[in-house]
Amino acid sequence: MLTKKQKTFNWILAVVLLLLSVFFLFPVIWMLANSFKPDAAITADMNSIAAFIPPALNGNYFENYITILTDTNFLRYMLNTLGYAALLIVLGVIVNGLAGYALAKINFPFRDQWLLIIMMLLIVPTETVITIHFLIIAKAGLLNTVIGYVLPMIVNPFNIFLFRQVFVSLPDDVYEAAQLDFCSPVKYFFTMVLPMSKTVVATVSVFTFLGVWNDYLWPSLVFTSSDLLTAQIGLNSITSNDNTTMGQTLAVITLITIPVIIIYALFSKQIVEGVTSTGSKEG
Amino acid sequence: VSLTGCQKKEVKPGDVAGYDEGEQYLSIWVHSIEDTLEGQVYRESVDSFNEKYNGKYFADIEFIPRNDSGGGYSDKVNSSVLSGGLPDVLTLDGPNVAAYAENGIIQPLADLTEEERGEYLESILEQGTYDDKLYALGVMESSVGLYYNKDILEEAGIEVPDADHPWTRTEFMDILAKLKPIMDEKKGYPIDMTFPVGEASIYYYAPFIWANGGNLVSDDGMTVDGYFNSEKNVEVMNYFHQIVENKYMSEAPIENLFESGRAAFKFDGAWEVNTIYENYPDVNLGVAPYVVGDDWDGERYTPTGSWAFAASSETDNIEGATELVKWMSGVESGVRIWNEAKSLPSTYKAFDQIDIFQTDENYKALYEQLSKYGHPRPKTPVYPQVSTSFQQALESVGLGGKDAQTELDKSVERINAKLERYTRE
Amino acid sequence: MKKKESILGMAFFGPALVLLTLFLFLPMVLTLVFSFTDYFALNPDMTHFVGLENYINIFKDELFVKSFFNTVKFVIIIVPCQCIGALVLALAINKVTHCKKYFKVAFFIPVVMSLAVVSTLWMDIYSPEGILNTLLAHFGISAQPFIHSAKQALPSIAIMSVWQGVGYQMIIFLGGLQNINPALYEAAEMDHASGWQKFKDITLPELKPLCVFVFITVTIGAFRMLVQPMVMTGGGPDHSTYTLVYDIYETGTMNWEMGLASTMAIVFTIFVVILTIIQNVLTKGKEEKKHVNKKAKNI
Amino acid sequence: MSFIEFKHIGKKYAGAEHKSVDDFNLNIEEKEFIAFVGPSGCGKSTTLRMIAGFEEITEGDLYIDGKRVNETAPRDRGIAMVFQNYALYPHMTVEKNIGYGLKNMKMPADQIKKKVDWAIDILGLQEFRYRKPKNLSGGQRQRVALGRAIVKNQKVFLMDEPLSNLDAKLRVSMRTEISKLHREMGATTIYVTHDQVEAMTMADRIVIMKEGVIQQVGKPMELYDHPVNKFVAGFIGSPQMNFFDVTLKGNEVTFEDGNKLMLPEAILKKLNGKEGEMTLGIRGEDLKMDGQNLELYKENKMKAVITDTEVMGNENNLYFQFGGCQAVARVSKYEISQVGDEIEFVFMPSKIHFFDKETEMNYL
Amino acid sequence: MSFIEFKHIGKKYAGAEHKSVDDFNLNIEEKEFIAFVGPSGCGKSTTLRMIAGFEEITEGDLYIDGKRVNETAPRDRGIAMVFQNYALYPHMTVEKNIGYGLKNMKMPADQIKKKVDWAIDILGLQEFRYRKPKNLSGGQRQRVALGRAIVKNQKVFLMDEPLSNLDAKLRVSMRTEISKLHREMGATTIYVTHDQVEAMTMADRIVIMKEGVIQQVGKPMELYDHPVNKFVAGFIGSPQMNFFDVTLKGNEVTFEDGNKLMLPEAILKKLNGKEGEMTLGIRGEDLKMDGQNLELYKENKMKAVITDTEVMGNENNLYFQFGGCQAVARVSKYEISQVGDEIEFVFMPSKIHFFDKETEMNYL
Ligand SMILES: Nc1ncnc2c1ncn2[C@@H]1O[C@H](COP(=O)(O)OP(=O)(O)OP(=O)(O)O)[C@@H](O)[C@H]1O
Ligand SMILES: Nc1ncnc2c1ncn2[C@@H]1O[C@H](COP(=O)(O)OP(=O)(O)OP(=O)(O)O)[C@@H](O)[C@H]1O
Ligand SMILES: [Mg+2]
Ligand SMILES: [Mg+2]
Repeated sequence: MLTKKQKTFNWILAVVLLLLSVFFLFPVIWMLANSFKPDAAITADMNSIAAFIPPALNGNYFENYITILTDTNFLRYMLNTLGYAALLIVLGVIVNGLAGYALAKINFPFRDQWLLIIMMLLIVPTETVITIHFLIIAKAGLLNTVIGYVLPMIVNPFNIFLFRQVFVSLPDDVYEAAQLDFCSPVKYFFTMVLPMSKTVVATVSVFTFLGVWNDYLWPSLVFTSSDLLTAQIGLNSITSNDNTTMGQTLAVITLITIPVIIIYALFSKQIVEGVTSTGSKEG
Repeated sequence: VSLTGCQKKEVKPGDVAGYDEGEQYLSIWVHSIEDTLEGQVYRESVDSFNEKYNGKYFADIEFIPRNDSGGGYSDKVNSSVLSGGLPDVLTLDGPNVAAYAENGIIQPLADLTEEERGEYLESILEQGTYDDKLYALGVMESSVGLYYNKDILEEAGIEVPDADHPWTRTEFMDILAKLKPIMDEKKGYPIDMTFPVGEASIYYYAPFIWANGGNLVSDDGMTVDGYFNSEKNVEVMNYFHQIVENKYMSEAPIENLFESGRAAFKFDGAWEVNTIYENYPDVNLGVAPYVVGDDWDGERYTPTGSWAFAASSETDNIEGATELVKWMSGVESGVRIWNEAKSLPSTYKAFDQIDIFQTDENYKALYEQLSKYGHPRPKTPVYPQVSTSFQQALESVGLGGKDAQTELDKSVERINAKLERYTRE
Repeated sequence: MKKKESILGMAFFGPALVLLTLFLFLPMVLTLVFSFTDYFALNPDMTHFVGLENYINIFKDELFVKSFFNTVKFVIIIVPCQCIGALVLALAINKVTHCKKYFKVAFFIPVVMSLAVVSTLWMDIYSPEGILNTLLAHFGISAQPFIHSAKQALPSIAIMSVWQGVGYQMIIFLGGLQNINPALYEAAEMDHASGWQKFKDITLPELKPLCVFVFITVTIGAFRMLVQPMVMTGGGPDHSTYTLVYDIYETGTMNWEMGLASTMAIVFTIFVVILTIIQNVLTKGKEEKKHVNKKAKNI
Repeated sequence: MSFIEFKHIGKKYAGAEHKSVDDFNLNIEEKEFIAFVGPSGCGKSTTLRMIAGFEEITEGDLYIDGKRVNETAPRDRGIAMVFQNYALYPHMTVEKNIGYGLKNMKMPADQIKKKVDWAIDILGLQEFRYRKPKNLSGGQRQRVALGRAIVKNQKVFLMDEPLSNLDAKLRVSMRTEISKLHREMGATTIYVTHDQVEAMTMADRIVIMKEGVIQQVGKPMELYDHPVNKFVAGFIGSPQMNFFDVTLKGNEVTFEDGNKLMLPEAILKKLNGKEGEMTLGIRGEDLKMDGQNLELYKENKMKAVITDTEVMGNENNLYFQFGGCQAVARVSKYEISQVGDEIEFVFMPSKIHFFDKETEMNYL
Repeated sequence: MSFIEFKHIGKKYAGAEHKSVDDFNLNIEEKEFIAFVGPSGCGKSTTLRMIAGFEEITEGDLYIDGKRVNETAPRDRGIAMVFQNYALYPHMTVEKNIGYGLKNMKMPADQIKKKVDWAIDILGLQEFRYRKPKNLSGGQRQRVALGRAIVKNQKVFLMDEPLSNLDAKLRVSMRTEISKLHREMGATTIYVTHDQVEAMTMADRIVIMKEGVIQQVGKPMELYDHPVNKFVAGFIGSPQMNFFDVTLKGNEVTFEDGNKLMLPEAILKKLNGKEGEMTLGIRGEDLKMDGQNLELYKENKMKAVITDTEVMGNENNLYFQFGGCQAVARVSKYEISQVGDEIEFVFMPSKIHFFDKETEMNYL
């Protein structure tokens, strides 16, 4: 029940948050607004409020975007990246999910020790091991292949840990019931465990997507064929090109950011829930 | 620890479109993706090479992306050194020639005829030579101009000298002093300059060292003590600090200071000319000769250097590789790189074939400065350390106002630690 | 029956284990091995075993020590700001009755943007004539150099980093808050608890396990700081924003000193592991102590 | 004026189609023990939470001790509440849980201790004093929740299904405990339950609700013996009251299967000439088959064959087909019958109810 | 040979101090309906889970249909089980939940449909067919769990407290439903419950356990009327049997408060000369206060004052002090008494039990 005092408080809170959210949003707004402008206009607007306002609708409103999408292979790169993300999400959910499930529910030798090790592995910075990843992939003759790109990224201690935390709380009796319903363990994992843990699957998927989408270093090492490149590489080569205008740069960045925001907005509820089930069971 | 072992890709005729029976296969890596203008130039050059040498050679190009902070391409080269699998020809940044050569990643090119050598700008040959052997040839050259705003200098009544009679440091400091009040009025600074992190600092400002009769490393690249921290270098460092102290430049970088008419001078790469022409037509641009030391006697000193092609030590076809390097860096490729990517070419003929270097005074000035006074960056296997040390010293002395001698001595210590590897035996 | 279960467990864990071995254990072991050598990327054949020399050298290396302390500084600024900031945001969003969904997305947006992009945008914000200084000028504050001064660069980057990451932890806390049984607040209301007491006696204890989780992830994140200084300041000015991971990266990739870089990586990892363990022991220890007290009282 | 007064209280949840509580009128006297019963979703909890102040009252006025409290904050209403799921503070010990409210009321520490000791003593929680809720069994938690409420000496005591999670045995003992506490403390108590046995045994008056509307308010036996409508009759009592579709003509009741029953004058009088189709209701224990009653009402003797029995130990339920439906009789363990036995039984005439077919109201 | 045979079955959990189930011997015939009852933690679920194969049997042998199954996987034991908490598949509709086992048995789709339709029909789940478990009420979920078990036509049917989460009303109706299903399907059924009413009304035989050990096995009324020890006597029946500490000398029983009771020959004979201190037990409904019985046993008439009453509708419980303890009598609603009334009552001599003070065994 809300008393009057609480209602006023709520309004004040909303206003404060609104102001604060502007502070979190303004780079995006700035980016979005300016991505529709020619460079001269960007420079002109630079230090005024106009920097956050898109130009009036006119004929060359989308010129930056058109240039990017027609003059470069950026669209192709985005599609590539989406494809890799999809592949990695599927493989990652299966591999990390299975491992997380084993760590949560199946009694096998040294299970608890493995869990501890996985937690320790969270600390290892990718930057320090990436050279060796490259060596392995090169040795295996998998450079410039999708498999070579995907292979080292599949397993992820953080995701294993996340999965475990959620699976631990799955009721055992459902597994028992399924056994009496003649369900094999593998089948149980795919038809029961994953569907029952949709939220964490969504969480892991979005994090995987973010990782793939924003990764630069690894794809730049593995891929040489432009058919296979990713969006971040495209972004980088477009922006580092001296002939690229500021507006075009912003257009690319916008293109690269929007899908992520959309995906997050769609799954934010699941992520909230997925993340919760993880942390809260930790203690 | 031996993870090494030859993993060189076996490619058979027919595997790649265009590679026919009887041709010699040559792989080549470039540091740019195909999508960029630069990448397209390389693609075209390789295609024309394959056409020209059809039946003899087949060059297969791979594009390896590189990001701003240097990751990507260099990681890949480093890892390939370990895993094997370097191509026959690869690109490398000019200052790295020494390190790559010293460590046996690249091998000397097959001998070039005098005529062939003569085509290249001296700075290019100089850059590609280590230990008296020619390792690398670039298709691009670069230069830094001391740009000025004609309108402002006119207003201040300052005359700009010609390339053979540049301002000395003292003269230049006086000019800056003279400009100071004028620029204050415009809410600007006499000069638009920074000491940026990364390669740019040594690239832009080492010429002050050379033009002062100083040096950063010994000729063989193996000694820094007495060079890097010489008294002459201390002078230069202090000079920069004075500029900062007198507020002739902004301590923190301001975007587009020069472009918006709020600075009389600016140091920037050759591409700046094009940028100003295209985007800031209001700026009345001129190129002044680089500033020299007070005792300068005409030696080479201006910034040069860019990415170049070299034959990897893993190639067993040095003849073919040399052919490819020559082609990739040749006149035709040079013209193309200018036309497409607006990078300066590396051969005299190429410059001759491009009108603008004859007709436009600014481009002409840059070309003249390059061909007459171009000086490559230090040739030493520990170049990266030298470069960062220089930048750091410049930053802490110039901006931080620390004691120049101490800072340079510290740098020497740090560089020596790296040199140890080469001087050990 | 037991044996069957073991086999099943290994079958499930197997794929991950293979990949872990290949892409995490092997690299770690190699890193450890490299750390005792003078392995040079451009010339792997010339590698020598050098014993502890690298370990001694890096601790003599002023830059390494500096980067170490810079990293610690980052951690000290970022961890409390980000944890508390996230908690405050989550509390506010949980409470607010209007536009909840919008807020959830708005504060998370910096998280989804790539670090490189965000860093570039913030360079403009921090630039001498950028938005921030323009804003300060309105309040009569003179222009600040921010990332261009050795004093301000580190805090500036830390703040940007908090700004970028706080949304992630906020989401975690938000989930935790929504998990708290609302009846507890009603019970507390019956028990005449004030707003602050409710927060102290219900919200905080209920969120405690989450706080630990958040604390660890933020700490590890802060320790791994690399891209922000790399893009924004290149570690400068005067190395004031040069971090451990940055040093590792430069030493290994730019200077080709893989042996040294490996040593740094090992030292770094050990340091973080020790910190994590200490932190775990501290929180666990407290609980155990309580346990003992309780038992004592029972007797 | 009564202690708690509901005046046309109504509640409609935002977004809900129907009112969850509708035109609720009730006066509760000081120190009364009132039970709210009704099927799941009938609005019991909602009403309770409106009293406590956790739900906004969307219609009508609520008075406690003469003051209108619609807008009063929960803490200022002078209420103690036992929550359905305990809502114990998970990180506080039993002792702290119980004393928390007192501490917040700024009571001096030594007084708090006295109070808490008293509650812990009454509830037999001595050995759990320093445990946290998660280390307690359901029954113990329940007692802590009670303890938290009783120490505060409030004038109104609300309990929302406080025994629903206990097993039968514990439930019985807690029932006695709560009754005793109520007698000792004398707080006005409102007790929500779906278990009619609890309501019957503990409450001074019972409020039966259905779909947000009060059906009947009265003393337990009043509801049992004189339900105002078929819903109340069916809801109270286990096994359920037997209902038969019958036709009444004169003093003759005809069942669907043709059996006939003659009504005595007393009932006919109460029926006041009503005739035609109606529903006859009678409880299982009012179908008598002992010799004494068979003799007494022999003109109305009925016959049936037992189809099922439920042996409960102390009593048995006998199921049989009669009057077109399944009927159940409840007999003492001394009257033993088997499936297949033919039995004779009579209707205790004074215990027969007649309900209108449409309105389901009790005619009597 | 019986259908299910337990031979010295024992279970000790890893790390536990005591055995949770100890030397468990029992033969269950085909189609029997057996109930396991006992207080919380006595090992009921553990036993059931050993039958299903979810817990390892640490001692002894278990035979189902003549085959030793100690090492057989759960799925191969021919068992259907209703789990205490339903264990429904949360992401599947009711229909899918019920049909899942059949699908895994590779039954053709049309046959599955038929089976599922049949179960849904029986259980009255038609309108919930396409709902997911979280949108069902407790009772509906319960029925789905049942449905999942019955479609599979297994020979053994295990149920672990399947009604514990339902309200009283639903519980009664589900009881009947399960009994009916058992009769129709004829599967051997083992039913775990802590609710003795369920056990009494549904089971052919009841197994009473305490701390992992079987106390008594027998027909419901056998247990009720002839409990082998004080534990069984006290556990079965509600309210609990009255226990009095008495001294027996000759045919004279002396209560602690000096009241005396004369025993008839029949009982003395059974007591076989035992004398001295012992515990006398008698159920509430065997304390009679109706005229007939008072007349019959008038030489043993006792007096007491009612201290408390519980009105249950159909019956009343009267509490009073007698023989040094609180005693309860259970009387029909036709015998009305108030707190403070003095009552006279008699012990039904044939219903008196005597227990050894030490071993707690029933002497009779
Ligand atoms: N927050 C809500 N929003 C909308 N409708 C609600 C809400 N809470 C309860 N209801 C509805 O109000 C009605 C009464 O709910 P209430 O919780 O008072 O039932 P109840 O009598 O306590 O039932 P139970 O015995 O199951 O606890 C129900 O139909 C329920 O669906
Ligand atoms: N996994 C386990 N490890 C150790 N001891 C256990 C385990 N599961 C049960 N026990 C113990 O075994 C005993 C029997 O437990 P069980 O679950 O069979 O009881 P129950 O009769 O089903 O009780 P309830 O009526 O409470 O369900 C209990 O004392 C319990 O504490
Ligand atoms: Mg309720
Ligand atoms: Mg159990």
